[in-house]
Amino acid sequence: MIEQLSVDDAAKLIKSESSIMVGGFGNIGNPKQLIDKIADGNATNLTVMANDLGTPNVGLGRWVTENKIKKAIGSYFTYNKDVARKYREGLIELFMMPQGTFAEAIRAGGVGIGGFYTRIGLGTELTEGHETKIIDGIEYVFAKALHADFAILHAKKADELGNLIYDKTARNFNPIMAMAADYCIVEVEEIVPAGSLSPEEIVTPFVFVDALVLVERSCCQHG
Amino acid sequence: MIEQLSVDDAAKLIKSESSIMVGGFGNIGNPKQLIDKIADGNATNLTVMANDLGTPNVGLGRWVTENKIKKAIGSYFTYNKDVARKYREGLIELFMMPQGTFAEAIRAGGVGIGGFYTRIGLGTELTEGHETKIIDGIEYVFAKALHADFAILHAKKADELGNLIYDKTARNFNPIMAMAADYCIVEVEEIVPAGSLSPEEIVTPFVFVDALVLVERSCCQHG
Amino acid sequence: MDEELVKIRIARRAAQELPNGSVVNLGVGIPTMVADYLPDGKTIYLQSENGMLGVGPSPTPDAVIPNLINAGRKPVTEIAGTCYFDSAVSFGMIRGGHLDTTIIGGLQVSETGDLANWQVPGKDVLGAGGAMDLVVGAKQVIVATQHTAKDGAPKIVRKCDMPITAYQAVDVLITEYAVFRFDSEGMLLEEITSDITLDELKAITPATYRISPKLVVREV
Amino acid sequence: MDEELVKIRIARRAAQELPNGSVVNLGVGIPTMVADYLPDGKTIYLQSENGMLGVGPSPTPDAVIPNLINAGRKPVTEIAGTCYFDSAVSFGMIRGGHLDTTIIGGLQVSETGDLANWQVPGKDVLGAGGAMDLVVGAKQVIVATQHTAKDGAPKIVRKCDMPITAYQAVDVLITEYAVFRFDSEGMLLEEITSDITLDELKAITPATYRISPKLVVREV
Repeated sequence: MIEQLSVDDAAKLIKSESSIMVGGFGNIGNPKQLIDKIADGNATNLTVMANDLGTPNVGLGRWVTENKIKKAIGSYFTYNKDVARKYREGLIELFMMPQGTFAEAIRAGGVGIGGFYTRIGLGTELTEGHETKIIDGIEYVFAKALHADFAILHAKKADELGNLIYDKTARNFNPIMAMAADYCIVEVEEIVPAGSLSPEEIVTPFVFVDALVLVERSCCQHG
Repeated sequence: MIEQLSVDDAAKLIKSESSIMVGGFGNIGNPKQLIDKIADGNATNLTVMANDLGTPNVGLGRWVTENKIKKAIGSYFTYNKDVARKYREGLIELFMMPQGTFAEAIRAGGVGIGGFYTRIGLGTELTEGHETKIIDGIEYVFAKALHADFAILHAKKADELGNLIYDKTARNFNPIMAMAADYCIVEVEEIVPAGSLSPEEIVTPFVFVDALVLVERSCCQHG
Repeated sequence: MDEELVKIRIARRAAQELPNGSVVNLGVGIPTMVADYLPDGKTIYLQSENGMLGVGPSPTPDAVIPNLINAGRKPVTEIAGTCYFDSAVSFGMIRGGHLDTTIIGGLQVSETGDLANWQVPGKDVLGAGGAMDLVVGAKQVIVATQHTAKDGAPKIVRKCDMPITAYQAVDVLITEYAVFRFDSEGMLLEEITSDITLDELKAITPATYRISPKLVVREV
Repeated sequence: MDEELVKIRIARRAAQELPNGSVVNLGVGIPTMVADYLPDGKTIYLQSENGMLGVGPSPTPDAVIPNLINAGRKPVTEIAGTCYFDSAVSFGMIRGGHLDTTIIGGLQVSETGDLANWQVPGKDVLGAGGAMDLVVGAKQVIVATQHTAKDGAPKIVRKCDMPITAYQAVDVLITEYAVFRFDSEGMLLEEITSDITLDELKAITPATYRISPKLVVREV
């Protein structure tokens, strides 16, 4: 059953040493208020799985500034020059994956697939040391599923059961991360009665969602 | 670019010895007119990938009656007692997979994944002789991606570009099979101008679709 | 005992196992009946593996909705909050451990929790459908079945000799006479009905099981 | 030659390569400009790997739509027929071979079609984003790049010494001076612009390449 939490209470659930998936791509579709509240809190040594780490001191960039992150797994951290500096200084550990392999590994973790074979990245630095396999004459490289303790996500709207819909390119990693964490918290701009969303348009079925955090719509306009 | 074909012309594309994915579950969400037209045609020795083979002489059951099928890959053929008889007589080859592994293998074929590891079916008859692997202490069994020459599918509505939406549980295997064939033909009840479907509600992006076959809505009511 | 009454007794007892608000997949047969015997005030959400969450009750014959069936190919209805998805998402939900419970029938259950329920000997069963996925994927597996086969043969055995659906998969086994729970030490008898003695139960149950010190005798 | 004009020349030539109606992903830089130089009457459909098919042109500054960006994080618009999907579907589309073409920049291209374009030496590039996925997944890979680096160093080389994005991945290489196509025998010069000679081209192109018997000299 879905819980409705305040931003404060939801942020407090995240403890130090947790692994946490964060939705969003280039600061679009990320749960801004949860990110900021966790930045202000005490949790540290987090393992973060996110496409990128925002921009300097914005979005997940705030977690970089506040030294919340022990290790980041994602596809492109270049947007945020603070990450490069901390990486050179050995203050943050990075695991970089091709973006599609990262997305597929999250989905795999969500749907109970242990790992999969892809041609992407074969022979490159990003798959160095990974197992390879020939399937029907084509060489593939192994990628292991990703899973996290928490997911913090953003959606446009939820119904009271927790079914979710998204807005344009703010969808990105949110639907797959919703499946791949033990506890999935979604920041939404609106909660509507069950039955208000068309059964055909629901993107994330409520069974993947554990908690909703309702935030003011005005503060969540992106772009 | 999408083609619009008549049922006749679409059915004629299917040649003997082709592999072909057919959408539907228990005769719901299957492309009834295409199935019937192919049953009436000359193509034979088909390798069919479908959840089931319909019921006796209905849906894919007609292909069983007409001896169109060399081999069927799917999850549950028991609905159709003709299949059992032909199987016992050695007239049809069957490859049976757990339903979720079958679905995932189709999706894998559609998204360029060579194969994956699942816990489902481990140690059972359905995975006899398949490779196993320990990932993080848990034993998994390998499943290889499926791919076909053709997919014949059913959707409720397409726009002129080929974007698709479905109706209720008639969705089932159609969206994943749309990705996993070289040439994807979709039987639809309505074709609307591009822009008529909400960008958020489109289930199958047009890039997966090669041809649309418009059929009378009255003849496609299921249930 | 009338077979229909036996089935109702099993379904009613299984319904008690489900926490309010849980997400459940019901197999064909007795499991399907569980939805009709939920205690007052308890809501569960049904998933159907052909791509639906929030399955409503059967429609009246004149209100059948085209394209709306459950995995048993029976017409169903929507509830407020129903959603649809494709088969890969549906089994992702199942395999990924997102269902609270699956209730499924059984041909044989072993004392280690192995389940055989897909291949009926002597019958033409061609494929397991979604049974293997459900039994491995769901967080809790409840087998709801008559205690013995129609011919009187035991179903609750030391070791399955029918083709296996999944090993060490069963969490709870509910029959018309007993409720067994499986833990790391094996099989535990937790509840027995008032119309059978422990000795009589033992006689129709070849599996080795412990008897709970808190054994409940349920009046029937 | 003015750098902006060089880029436009490359983009305009790349635009000619795209069949009408093709589905294309454009990388940042010169590739993004290709959409602005399509010949009259040609329509292409743009995919953006952050989850959009049918990307429209940039909005005017006062018409920016919240939550609508391309993978280069620039505001874009919808067209008639746009659809959105999650990142796993987006890269499924890419990896599964459903895009006709990706046009992407290059730091180095080898004579065997290897591409290096993600790790700029001496710069803090942390991750390849979607570059590897696109270059391996798309049916056709067009590299659109200036012929030499800013410092004059060759980009079209015998063997890449920068970190590789993908091996034997490039189908067409378009620079301000030349169009090369890759086939099973290696690299073939198909077109040269009228403001450079074959010898001059050779001097700035260390890679080994054949010259097409049907070599086109394009007036510029």
